[in-house]
Amino acid sequence: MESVGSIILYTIVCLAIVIFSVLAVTTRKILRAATYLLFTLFAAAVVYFMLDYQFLGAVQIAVYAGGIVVLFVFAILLTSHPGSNSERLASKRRVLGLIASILMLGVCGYSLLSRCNLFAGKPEMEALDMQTVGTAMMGTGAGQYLLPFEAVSVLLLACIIGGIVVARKR
Amino acid sequence: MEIKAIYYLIPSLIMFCCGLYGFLTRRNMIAMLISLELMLNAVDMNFVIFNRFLFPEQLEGMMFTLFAIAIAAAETAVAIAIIINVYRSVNQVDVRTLNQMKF
Amino acid sequence: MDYSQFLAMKQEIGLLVVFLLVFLYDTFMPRSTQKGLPAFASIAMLLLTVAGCLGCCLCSCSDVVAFGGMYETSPVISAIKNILNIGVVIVLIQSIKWANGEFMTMRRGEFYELLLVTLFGMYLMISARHFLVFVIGLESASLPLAAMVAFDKNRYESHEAAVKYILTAVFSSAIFMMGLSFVYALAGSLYFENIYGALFVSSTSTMLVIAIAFVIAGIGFKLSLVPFHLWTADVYQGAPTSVTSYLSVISKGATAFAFLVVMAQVFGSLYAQVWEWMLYALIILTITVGNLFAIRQRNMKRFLAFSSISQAGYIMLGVIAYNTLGMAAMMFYILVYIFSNLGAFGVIGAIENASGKVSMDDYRGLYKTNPRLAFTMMLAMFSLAGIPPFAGFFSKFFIFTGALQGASVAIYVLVLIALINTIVSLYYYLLVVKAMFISDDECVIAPFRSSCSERLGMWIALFGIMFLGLLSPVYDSLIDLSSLSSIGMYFIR
Amino acid sequence: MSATIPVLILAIPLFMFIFLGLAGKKMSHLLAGILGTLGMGTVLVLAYYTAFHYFFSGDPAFISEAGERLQYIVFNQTWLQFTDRLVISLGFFLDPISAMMLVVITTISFMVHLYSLGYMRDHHGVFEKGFQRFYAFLSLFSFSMLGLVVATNIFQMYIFWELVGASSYLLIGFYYTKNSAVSASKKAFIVTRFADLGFLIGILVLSFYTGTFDFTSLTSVPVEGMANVYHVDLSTPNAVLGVFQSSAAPMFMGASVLTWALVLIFMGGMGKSAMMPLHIWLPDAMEGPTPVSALIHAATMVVAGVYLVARLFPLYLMEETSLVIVTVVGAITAFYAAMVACAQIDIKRVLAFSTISQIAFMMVSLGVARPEFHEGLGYMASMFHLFTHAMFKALLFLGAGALIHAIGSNDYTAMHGLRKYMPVTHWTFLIGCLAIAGIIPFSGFFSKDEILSACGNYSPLVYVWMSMVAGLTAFYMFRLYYLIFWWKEHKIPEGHHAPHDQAWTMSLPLIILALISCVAGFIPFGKFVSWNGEPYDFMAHFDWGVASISLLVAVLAIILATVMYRKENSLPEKFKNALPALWDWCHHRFYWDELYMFITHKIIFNGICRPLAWFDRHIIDGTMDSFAILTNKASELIRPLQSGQVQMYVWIYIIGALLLGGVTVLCLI
Amino acid sequence: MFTNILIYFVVIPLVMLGLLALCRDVKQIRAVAVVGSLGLIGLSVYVLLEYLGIRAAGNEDPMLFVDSWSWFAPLNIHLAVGVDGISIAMLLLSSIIVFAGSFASWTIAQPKEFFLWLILLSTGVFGFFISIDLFTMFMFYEVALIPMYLLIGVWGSGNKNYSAMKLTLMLMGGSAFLMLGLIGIYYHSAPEGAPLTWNLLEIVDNAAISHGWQSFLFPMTFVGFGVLGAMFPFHTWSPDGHASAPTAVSMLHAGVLMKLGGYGCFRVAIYTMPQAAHELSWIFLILTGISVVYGAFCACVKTDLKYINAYSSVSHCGLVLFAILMLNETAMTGAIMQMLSHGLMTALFFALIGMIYGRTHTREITQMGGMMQILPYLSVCYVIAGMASLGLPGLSGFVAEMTIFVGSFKAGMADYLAGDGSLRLVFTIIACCSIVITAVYILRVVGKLLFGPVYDNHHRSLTDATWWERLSTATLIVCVACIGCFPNFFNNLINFTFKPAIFSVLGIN
Repeated sequence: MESVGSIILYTIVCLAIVIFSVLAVTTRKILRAATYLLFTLFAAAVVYFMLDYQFLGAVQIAVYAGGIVVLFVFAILLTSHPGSNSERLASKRRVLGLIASILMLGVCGYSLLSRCNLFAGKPEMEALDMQTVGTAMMGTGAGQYLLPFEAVSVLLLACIIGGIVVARKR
Repeated sequence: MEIKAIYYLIPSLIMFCCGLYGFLTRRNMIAMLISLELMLNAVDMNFVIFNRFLFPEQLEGMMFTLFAIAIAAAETAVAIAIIINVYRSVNQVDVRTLNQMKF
Repeated sequence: MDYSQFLAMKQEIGLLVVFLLVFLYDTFMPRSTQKGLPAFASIAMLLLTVAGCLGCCLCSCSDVVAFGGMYETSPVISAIKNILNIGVVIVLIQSIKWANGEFMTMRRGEFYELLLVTLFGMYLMISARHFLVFVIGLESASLPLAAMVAFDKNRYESHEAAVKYILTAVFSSAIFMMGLSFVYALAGSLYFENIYGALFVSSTSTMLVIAIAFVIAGIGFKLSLVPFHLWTADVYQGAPTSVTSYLSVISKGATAFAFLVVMAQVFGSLYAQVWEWMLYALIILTITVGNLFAIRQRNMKRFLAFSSISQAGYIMLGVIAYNTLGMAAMMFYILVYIFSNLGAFGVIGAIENASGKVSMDDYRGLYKTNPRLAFTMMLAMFSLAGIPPFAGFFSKFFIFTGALQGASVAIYVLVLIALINTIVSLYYYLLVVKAMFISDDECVIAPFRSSCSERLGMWIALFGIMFLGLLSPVYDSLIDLSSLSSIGMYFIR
Repeated sequence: MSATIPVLILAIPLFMFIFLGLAGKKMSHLLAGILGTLGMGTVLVLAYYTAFHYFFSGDPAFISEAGERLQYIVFNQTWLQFTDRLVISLGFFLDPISAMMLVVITTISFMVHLYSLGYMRDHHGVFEKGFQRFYAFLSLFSFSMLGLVVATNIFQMYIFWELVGASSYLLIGFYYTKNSAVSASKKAFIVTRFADLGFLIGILVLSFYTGTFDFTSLTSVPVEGMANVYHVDLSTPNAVLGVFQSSAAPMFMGASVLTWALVLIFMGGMGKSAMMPLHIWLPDAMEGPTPVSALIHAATMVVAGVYLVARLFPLYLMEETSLVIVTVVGAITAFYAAMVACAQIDIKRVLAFSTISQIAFMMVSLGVARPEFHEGLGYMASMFHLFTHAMFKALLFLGAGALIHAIGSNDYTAMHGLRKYMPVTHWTFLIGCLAIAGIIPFSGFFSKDEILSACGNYSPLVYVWMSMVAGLTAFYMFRLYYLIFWWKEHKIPEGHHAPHDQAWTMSLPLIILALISCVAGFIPFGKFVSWNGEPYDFMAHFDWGVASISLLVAVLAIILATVMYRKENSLPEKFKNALPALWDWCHHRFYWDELYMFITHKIIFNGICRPLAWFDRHIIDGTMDSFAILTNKASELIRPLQSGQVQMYVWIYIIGALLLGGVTVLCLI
Repeated sequence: MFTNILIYFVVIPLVMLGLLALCRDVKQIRAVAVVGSLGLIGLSVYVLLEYLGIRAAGNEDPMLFVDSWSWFAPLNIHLAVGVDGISIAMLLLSSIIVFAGSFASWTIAQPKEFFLWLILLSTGVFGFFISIDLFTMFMFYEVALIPMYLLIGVWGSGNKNYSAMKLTLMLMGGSAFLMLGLIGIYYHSAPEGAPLTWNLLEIVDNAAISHGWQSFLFPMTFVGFGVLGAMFPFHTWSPDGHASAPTAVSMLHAGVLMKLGGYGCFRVAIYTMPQAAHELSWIFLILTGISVVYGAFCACVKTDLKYINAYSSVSHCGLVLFAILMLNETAMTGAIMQMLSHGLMTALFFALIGMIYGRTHTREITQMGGMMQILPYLSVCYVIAGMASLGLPGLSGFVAEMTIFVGSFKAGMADYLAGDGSLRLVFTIIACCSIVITAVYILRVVGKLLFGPVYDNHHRSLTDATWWERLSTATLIVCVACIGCFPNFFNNLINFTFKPAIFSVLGIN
């Protein structure tokens, strides 16, 4: 049995996720879309907090909201003239998009709903401390993630190089 | 009332589908990227929710999300670099004009 | 915390050393010596390949699992990595001329660095026994490639290709990860072994099927299986030729093997029930649609893109075969495909570098002006079409033989469809031969002398085309390796 | 008897063919002609020797103690072995009829060789183009015909049967620059080929049941009085005995299999012997040089059908039906050909139809022969007529050839009144006419009379019918005779030589043949040839009643001809006007050619071949092409998939992935 | 490996290929071609004599000179060679036609490339005939197919692009079915537990292909080879292909390559799967029986010489397959004889047509006439070829056809009397009719083309055959006559294969 507060919080967060997602993809102002994205990401971070993954929520805010959205904003400012980028969708495109997303929603929704163990409540979990996360990140045993950690660093390096090469003027 | 896993999953799925819709319909490439971010974020949420509700004793879902955020950042960076590059070349970011190569 | 486990990753570490060397050369060597970078990178890669092959032959290294089951290496995995290395060496040699071109001056080093990172990503994909590692490998193999596709800044097509590639790639990885999240929900783990164990005992559910479909879609995107293939042609056409050739053989070969590993080690217990039929449909679609599109292409690179799509369908026969014979045949097919396709791309690249022509119409009468190039191209085409005595024939034959081992009538029908499709593919390969040899028109490509590196690359490819099939030890050793490999244990129908 | 001479009989003509064919162009015309003639002369001597030896030596191999003539295989070399028992051999078979045929063939052939030395050159003595080729072909023909008659088995016969067909083709088409000759040769070959199809199937049927091709085995049918004569061990599995007695059972469409086999084999004979309705090639075959007509299309090859039936006569005896068919076909043909012969203008055509009619006589004779009627008189009569006919018909043809050579035309309208200019030809021709008309004492009288006797024994209807034909024969021959040699001669234009008799090379054969025609009737043929080998005195079977009646008919017919045609008068015209339809039909040979043209061109060519060819190009090939076209169309159809719009790509991607999963889910549920 | 005589059938062409690559001028090329093909003739004659010697000594093995070298051990693929009378006959045929073909292409343009491809093609042909391993057999089969594309495409005439492509694709289509059939045979080649094998002899010995699989694999293999054997309705590549091909290629293709089809049908489809052959033969009997008359009828209306011959080939090759399907010793012997005979005489035909075409630049018989007066040598050869084709005794066509008819009739009657229906019988009789139709179209051509008045006065200045043309045609004529005159030699040579109880399973023969 959840506390009323958490249920209210849950409702707000869920509504935020749904509404801002829809708005992010339907608004005709690109900068607004980025803003709605930011809100959605914040809402996701709240969900992480609600599910007791505080570290993850922090990362979400830091990386996504702090990094990626800023990147978007820069990019939008670089590529668009203010006010002129309102766009009118062709209805055919919209129908196609709707078909695909509703189909997706139906298929995935059905498969989620058909799993009865998803109708269980939140089990108890030990509070996740930073030590555990840190050990898991640096360890080499089972359930530990040194290899992905190293690998993702190579990936990030490559993406930096790639980004620079592509973005460089000549 | 108990908040079940599915109550989290459905918004996440809606987010995913919104992303999908946006990706399929937006003309601005950056808007498409925004939609993509929604999709990726929805996947991340899925992992976290599954981890928390079904397998709380381990951290795999959470760790996956952690790395996925990093990957998403990298993707966005490269994609934005490429889009800016295109913008330099053709002076716009409308994806429908990029159809020189077809058939 | 046992950091000695990194020693298990000999090949990855070797590759990173090469990467580092190239990086250092690029950063610290004086500008005058920068032209030596391509050759330097090729030689370094060659050394790595030789070392890898020697290591593979000399040490009877056994299967090693490291990082708590996240990483595995075994003789057969080393072998596929070596095969990829061979391909990369050829690509590097063939691209020397292009990389030394005027406009590459600013990003010569980056090209090699990115290429090596993508190769590293492919290594990870092959060796991964945990989906996180796999995803990182997959992303490492595609994100830098997007940058490489965009390398040719003077050409608009390059930009367009890069955009198409990056957008679809990221989308595809989102779908892939969606599938993974479902798998995770079902199995509670992302370790292959654990998932296999969990799925082995559980019953099939809708979620599982959807998860498998998304996983196949995600990997099928890289393999360019139909209908996940649509980016392929545009990207191949738009990318610089060297990148295209890299994309068409190395990326495809690595992903194919990784696909087999994932399907066997993760979803192995569901072969007959679920994904055999998915793959069945995909193979038919891939081969047929690839062929149908290839028929009407005039741009050589685009043409080879569609040809590579249909070739991917044939490669998948090795997966659907689901036995060691099929696995060995698939590796052999990849090897042969590397040589054949690189033979063709070598010619295309040489001609593009010399004259800028990539249209099949420009190839008319090529035999009269550049007989050797035309001859090389023809042999490559024959090999791709599976004409004996060239290697392609053997690889096709073996992959069909693999697919038919103990097969049901349905698989016979599949193979028959594939075989009938070889006729269509023969048709368009012969169109190229026709243009070069039979057409009476004046050739617009003047006679020219290709550079040493290009010729060396083509010679290596030719050598492979001619002798890979005829010399049986290659195939025999692949069979030995795969029959010993631990993947074989998963082949239960 | 050693095999040397028989081998030489076959080998010399073959060698001459190859030699003249390969080296002919290198030698002079005359040398080639002389070589060919000498070769044939040698064969003539050898064949006479062989026949003489066979008939008169008294060797126990040839004649039994009881005086029955035996079959003797001089040699028999395996040529092609199908199975252990089914073997095609090439051999040399001696029995009364083959010995007789040896004589006939070599005689006529030699005469023709000799005659051609004169005939095949123009009035200035210049040899015709292809003279060497002509002799080569003549040698080939002689070889094939000799091989045919001495065949030890039916397949050897078929082999040489084909070869004579081919040499006939080559010789008819000798003047290959003339379109008419080319089409005539083609026609001859194809018509006989069609008949040979029947022959072949007949052989197949026969050999399937009997398991043998050998004449010895095939003809060792247990007809009363035969087994002991042919000394065949009836216990051998090859013997036809058991087979057909037990296989009388297998029936096919209402007739026994044996009947089918025999009728089909007879079909081959009909083709070669120009029986209705397969006769149409023979009149056209007259496009060949006249000596060729004399040799092939009068004396030798065309009687091969008769010879074939005679050869298998014991088998035919087993099936009454088959003999009746032979009789009916023969009788109809005889009458038809005689009618047509009355209305022809081209003298060679008259002779050709006369030939058809006479061969039909032989056929009828074989058809009516039964052991119970005068010990198979018909068989002997047929062979006798074959012999005499060969002589006098060759004579007539060679005579006609002399006329044509002299005049340069085949039409009697261009001739008239030649008896003054060409006495030798005239007299020999007259002898020929008398012989064919059956005037005593010329040879035709005896042989034809035997035939009519045999017919009379068999059935009065046949007898009357054949007598009528005999009368017609006399009529049309004398019509021809008068039209050529009597009437008023044409004016000789200025500067032209008057027609005259020919060189000795041409006259000599005429005279020799005329002599033979005069005396041949007195040969006691029954002593030599009979259906079962037993000699018999044929005068004992000579029916003077029949003879006198037939003589009377012949004389009446000649008188009629004399009245109508001795001088130019209006009688023929009146007759023609009185019965215009009859004349038209006879003149146009009852429109058989038109019918054939209709069938071959309109039905087979336009009705089958062309539609088939169209079908092949458009339907079959079209289907194959349509695979390609469909592929192209499909390629065109799916082109929009690759629209260049990345969002469409992704849309297809996601729909594909969902379908892949969704359909699998649906299938699993 | 090189101690086995048979391997030299592949080695010699390969050496020729190497030498040709080194040749500098046309004389050297000709020398290599002639010497090489003479060597091949010598080799095949030598093998023939050796073979007869060994057989005379009482050796009863189904194949002689058998040898096998492991190639792809994991799949048990060997390079296995061995010959029996049939293969030797085919080897002889091939070497003779390669020889004649070399002379027929004496003055071809781009000789080096031409001969390279031609010899590559013959490598495939020889390799196919000596192989008894299904894999190598198939490999050589395909090696023989693909050079056709370039040979027709580059050196052909008329609508060559279309024809070359069509021919290649259709033949490859056939080999698609074939490949499936062969792999299927491999997987059922041995009883449960025993090692699988590609070796024909072992497969036959094992007789392990189950009945159900036979009825699936037999049609695959038969159709696969049947396409090359110009079986109705898969024959349409043949007219177009032949019409466009250069002389030597037509010769080699009709003379040898189409024989691969018949040979394969027997050696692979029927030899390994007799039961299915027995049961399913009726389908193919109908098809091949139709081929026989259909081809002949079509040939009657064509006016292009090469088309006429191509359709005639359809008819004759149909007869080959037809006879093979009779599953009876005599008919099958006849089929092989027909292969020999058709190979030689069609090669002769195509050689002559090429030579005439080279002079008149037309192949329309309506555009020509009276060639006998202008080109007597070629015309006489043409008549001889025609006579051989329509089955004149003394030439090869006759013996082959007669053997076939006797055998088929026997099979047909046996069926009929046993109450198994009259299909075989009816089709035998229909096939017999082809001898008449053949006569019609052959004589039509001979009459129009060679005889009659000269059609085009420009043709009067043409010159008759040169020495190399004479040599080429004379070789073929002598061979045609040899078979026609001494058939029993060939009969015995071929027959031996059918003697051992291959079909004892069925109680046939």
